[in-house]
Amino acid sequence: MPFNIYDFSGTTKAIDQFLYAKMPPTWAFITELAIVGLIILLFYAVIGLYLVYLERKVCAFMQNRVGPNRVGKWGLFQTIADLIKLLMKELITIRKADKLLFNIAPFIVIIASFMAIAAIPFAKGLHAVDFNIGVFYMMAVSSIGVIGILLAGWSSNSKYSLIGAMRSGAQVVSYELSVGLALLSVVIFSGSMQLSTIIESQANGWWIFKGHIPAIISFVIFLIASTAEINRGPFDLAEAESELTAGFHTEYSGIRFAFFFLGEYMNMFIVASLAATVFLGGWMPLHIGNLQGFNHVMDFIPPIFWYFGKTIFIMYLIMWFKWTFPRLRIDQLLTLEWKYLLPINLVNILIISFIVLMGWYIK
Amino acid sequence: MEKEQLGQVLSELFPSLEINTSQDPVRVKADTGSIHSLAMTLRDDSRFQFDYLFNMYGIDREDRFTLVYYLESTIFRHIVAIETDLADHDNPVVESISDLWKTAEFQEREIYDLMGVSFTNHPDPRRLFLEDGWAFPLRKDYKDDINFIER
Amino acid sequence: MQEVELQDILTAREDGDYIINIGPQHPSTHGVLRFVVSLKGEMLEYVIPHCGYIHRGIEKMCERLTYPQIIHLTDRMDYLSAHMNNEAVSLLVEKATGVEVPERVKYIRTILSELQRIQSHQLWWAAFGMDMGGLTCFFYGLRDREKILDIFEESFGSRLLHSYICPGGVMNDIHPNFQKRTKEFIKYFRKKLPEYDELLTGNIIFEMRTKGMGVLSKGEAISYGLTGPPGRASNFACDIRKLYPYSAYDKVEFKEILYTEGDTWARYKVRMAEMWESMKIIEQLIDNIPEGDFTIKMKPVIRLPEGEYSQRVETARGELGVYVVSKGEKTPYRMHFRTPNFSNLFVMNRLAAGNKIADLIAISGSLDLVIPDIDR
Amino acid sequence: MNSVGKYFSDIFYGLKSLWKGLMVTGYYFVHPKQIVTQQYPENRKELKMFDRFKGELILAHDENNFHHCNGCGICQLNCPNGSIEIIADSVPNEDGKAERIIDKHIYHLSMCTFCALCVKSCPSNALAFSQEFEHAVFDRNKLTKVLNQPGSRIKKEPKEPKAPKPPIDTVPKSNPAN
Repeated sequence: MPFNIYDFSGTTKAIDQFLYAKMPPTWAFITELAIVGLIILLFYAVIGLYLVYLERKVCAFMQNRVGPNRVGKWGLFQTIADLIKLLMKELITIRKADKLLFNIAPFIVIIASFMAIAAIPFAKGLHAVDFNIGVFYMMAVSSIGVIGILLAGWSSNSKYSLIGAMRSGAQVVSYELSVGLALLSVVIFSGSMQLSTIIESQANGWWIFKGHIPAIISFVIFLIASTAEINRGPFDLAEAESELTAGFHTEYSGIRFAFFFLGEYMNMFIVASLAATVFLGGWMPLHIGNLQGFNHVMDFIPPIFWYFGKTIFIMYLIMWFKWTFPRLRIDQLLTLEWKYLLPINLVNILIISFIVLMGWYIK
Repeated sequence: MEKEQLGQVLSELFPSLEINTSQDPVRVKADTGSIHSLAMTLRDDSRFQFDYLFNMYGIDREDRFTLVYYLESTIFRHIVAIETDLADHDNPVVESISDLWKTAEFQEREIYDLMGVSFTNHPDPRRLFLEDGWAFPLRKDYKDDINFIER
Repeated sequence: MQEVELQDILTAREDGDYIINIGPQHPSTHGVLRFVVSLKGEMLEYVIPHCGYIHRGIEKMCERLTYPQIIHLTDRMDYLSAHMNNEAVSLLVEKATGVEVPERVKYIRTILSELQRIQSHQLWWAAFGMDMGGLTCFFYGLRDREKILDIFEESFGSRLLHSYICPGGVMNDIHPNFQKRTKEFIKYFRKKLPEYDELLTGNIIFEMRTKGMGVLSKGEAISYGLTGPPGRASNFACDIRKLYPYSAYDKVEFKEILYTEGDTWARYKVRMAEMWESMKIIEQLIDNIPEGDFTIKMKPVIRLPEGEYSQRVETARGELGVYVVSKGEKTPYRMHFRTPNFSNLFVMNRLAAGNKIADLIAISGSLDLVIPDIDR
Repeated sequence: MNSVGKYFSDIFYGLKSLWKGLMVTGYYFVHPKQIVTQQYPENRKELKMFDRFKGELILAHDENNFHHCNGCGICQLNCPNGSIEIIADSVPNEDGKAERIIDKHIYHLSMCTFCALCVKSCPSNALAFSQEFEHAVFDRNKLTKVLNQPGSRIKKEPKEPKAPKPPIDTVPKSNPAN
């Protein structure tokens, strides 16, 4: 079996051929689905847990603390211990709650983020599916999550939860627009919605550098809007622990709460990896035009490290925002979207279209 | 205004009042029925302008209740303490001054809650801290066999 | 006066009100306080504060305790202004018995009060930042507060409830390190306080959320008896330190911070400026503490002559009044505390009604309520 | 045009103010030396409370198991919460006179508010505060302590003029044996 850290397509192809040679095509397909599903599930759990750990460490260092340091070396197993605790906790059933929706809601949230992970290219040839409408798919799938939040808030039979859910609804509906438009700017640049094509188009430089100022504006807007879309501080109005105690998941406990919690962190990971893929070249190493020597040096670092490096950098930015800024109020949140982000975004897209039409960007 | 001057003006205006200027602040002893009109005059008269009610409390003197109002003028910075005796110890009632000072509304609720002095014309005559049906703890004859430890 | 149930009042209002309880267990009421709020969407229609969850009957307990014993109860009213509360009772007893305390005591008391004020405002800043959603503020505020608490602990052996100022002086002399450490702290905090401004004050989100929220005019502030920083934010000059100086406040120069806006932002700015002023006061006094006794000999059993006495001091939250009716016994016949938070709480409905639910949190944070002080 | 200018200056001013805040948290993120956390159970050895720290009340015993308490009960009178109870006995001394000695000095730690009135009022400087701060127990009854050690006796001072009372922190300390 060929294995190459720089290009996984050989490996995946070899596995594919091996399975199809041994089994009838239907069974081979099902086996492939099972393998991919299992890998994503494992990946999901590990990444989710260690994102929580990362966040706790980052915020601790920003706040002059050391963070978790009791379970394992540097507290590395703290979140695993937390998970075990959450698994063993009682699932409290709420009186007069809508039982079916109450139980389904956490799964909707987690499935939405699960589906989005499928389309992320981690390295060359390392992705589950490569849609030709990848960007659109990601947008569509990640907005399913809000249905889970709305259901959770509505079915809990709690007033705090309901307010949180309604806030979340208003917020996501508005900010989807900005996220979509910001992504559209790169789609215009690269002329494709397929994530692999977008990455390939950045072989001679990332879009954030090639696209002049409009691309940087798009990137900033994407960061702000996606932070709002995943309900993270300073836009965490749906949870707003100082106002609504815990917002839409006030009444959840045990593993159901853990699903919401995990879903939130995985959404952050997805948003960060989307930003990394679209604006910072995904797994594509840092290349500058035709500087062969420099590009070769950069190529020595395997793409998977490039990918995770960029994703962690963007996640760090999102965490940095959360632990610095006070929370916005709901009307200010909507003002920010409709008065600032959306008009700027529209003008920005107009400029980008013009630039692309005239061919003024670095090809 | 200085204390003596304040006392003089007050006694000219209300000859029936018992005014004691030897203490700090000036103490005025008023009739229970006239407390609202006296307070209104003190607040609105341009010579006094007592616009700041900074304290009021009640005293259970076993045979009667005494209410004390402390007024200050934020313009002239003079202070007056108005005392009034509620002779009926079983059913003390006095007119509320919460329409003159907003803070009186809650001070009076506290006095009602802990002292059992009722205020007429009060906009929200509920107890403040304790449950309904609880005895009035700041009265001298208050007994609580469970929580009260005599030493 | 008939007893009216809360339920009657609520049902008497328009049907279909969306009532929610903020508290008694809620992250941003900072204690067991309950607001019953009625919502229309995000907008508040009215706010009814409910207190009494930690009513301990301190006024009744005082009727059974001697004056030195009362001191330790006053700590437990406004636990963030423990020194000022102790000082109020001590000053009253000294005034009533006609005792003049040594200059050294006056200086120590003033320095302690100002240190306590800084400490209280630091905790307020920390909690206010947290209420607004900026959790990092909480840790920075507490980190710097720890330095003051260490100074307290070294000198008086306790961090929060000191019972240190007593009738006739202070319990024991200040620690030899006290002056050095206090000066070190001021040097340190002069560097850290601008950081507070960078993190929160200048922040555009914070400005948007506080400016123009919960405006109270001067007349209303006086009518509601709003004192302390909230009162001064409405341009109501109510600083007892300036109006009726006690201890060593007549020997120091400081500004009474007054703002005219009367909104949440002004209440915030008043406290930030007061921290600077408090540091100035301490710097004027810390090197000039005169030598002498830390206490004078009081009689073993202190009896106040018959009469009524009052004493007002400025705590970190406003005007604290202590009122004693004495019958010449060793215990007061009636003791009343006019506490600043009691008056400051009930302005909530006036300030918050008509604003959004997030503003309720910001406004109650800017009033800086300490619940045991309301309930006593 | 003015409003357009204001629109963009608002954005610029807002971003600048946000950047300022980010710099503060960013500074601490890259300066882990400024961390103030204390690792509590690990630093038990180095953790020393201040001399005046009011941990719990003790009756100072010297190395020969002598204390200064004569059971006068002034601390009990002065305690605002009733956390001190004194059980005293009357025992004839060498001269045949009845003398009051202490049988049990009972201290309810759970009721104590550390106001230090007992230490201040003690006429024979027998009481002091120890620096012990780990009071947690599983049984509430364990918080009721007998301060005089078994077999301890009052120290007889030779008759001399009464020395001035030293401040609290210089009162001799002994290890609380219980």
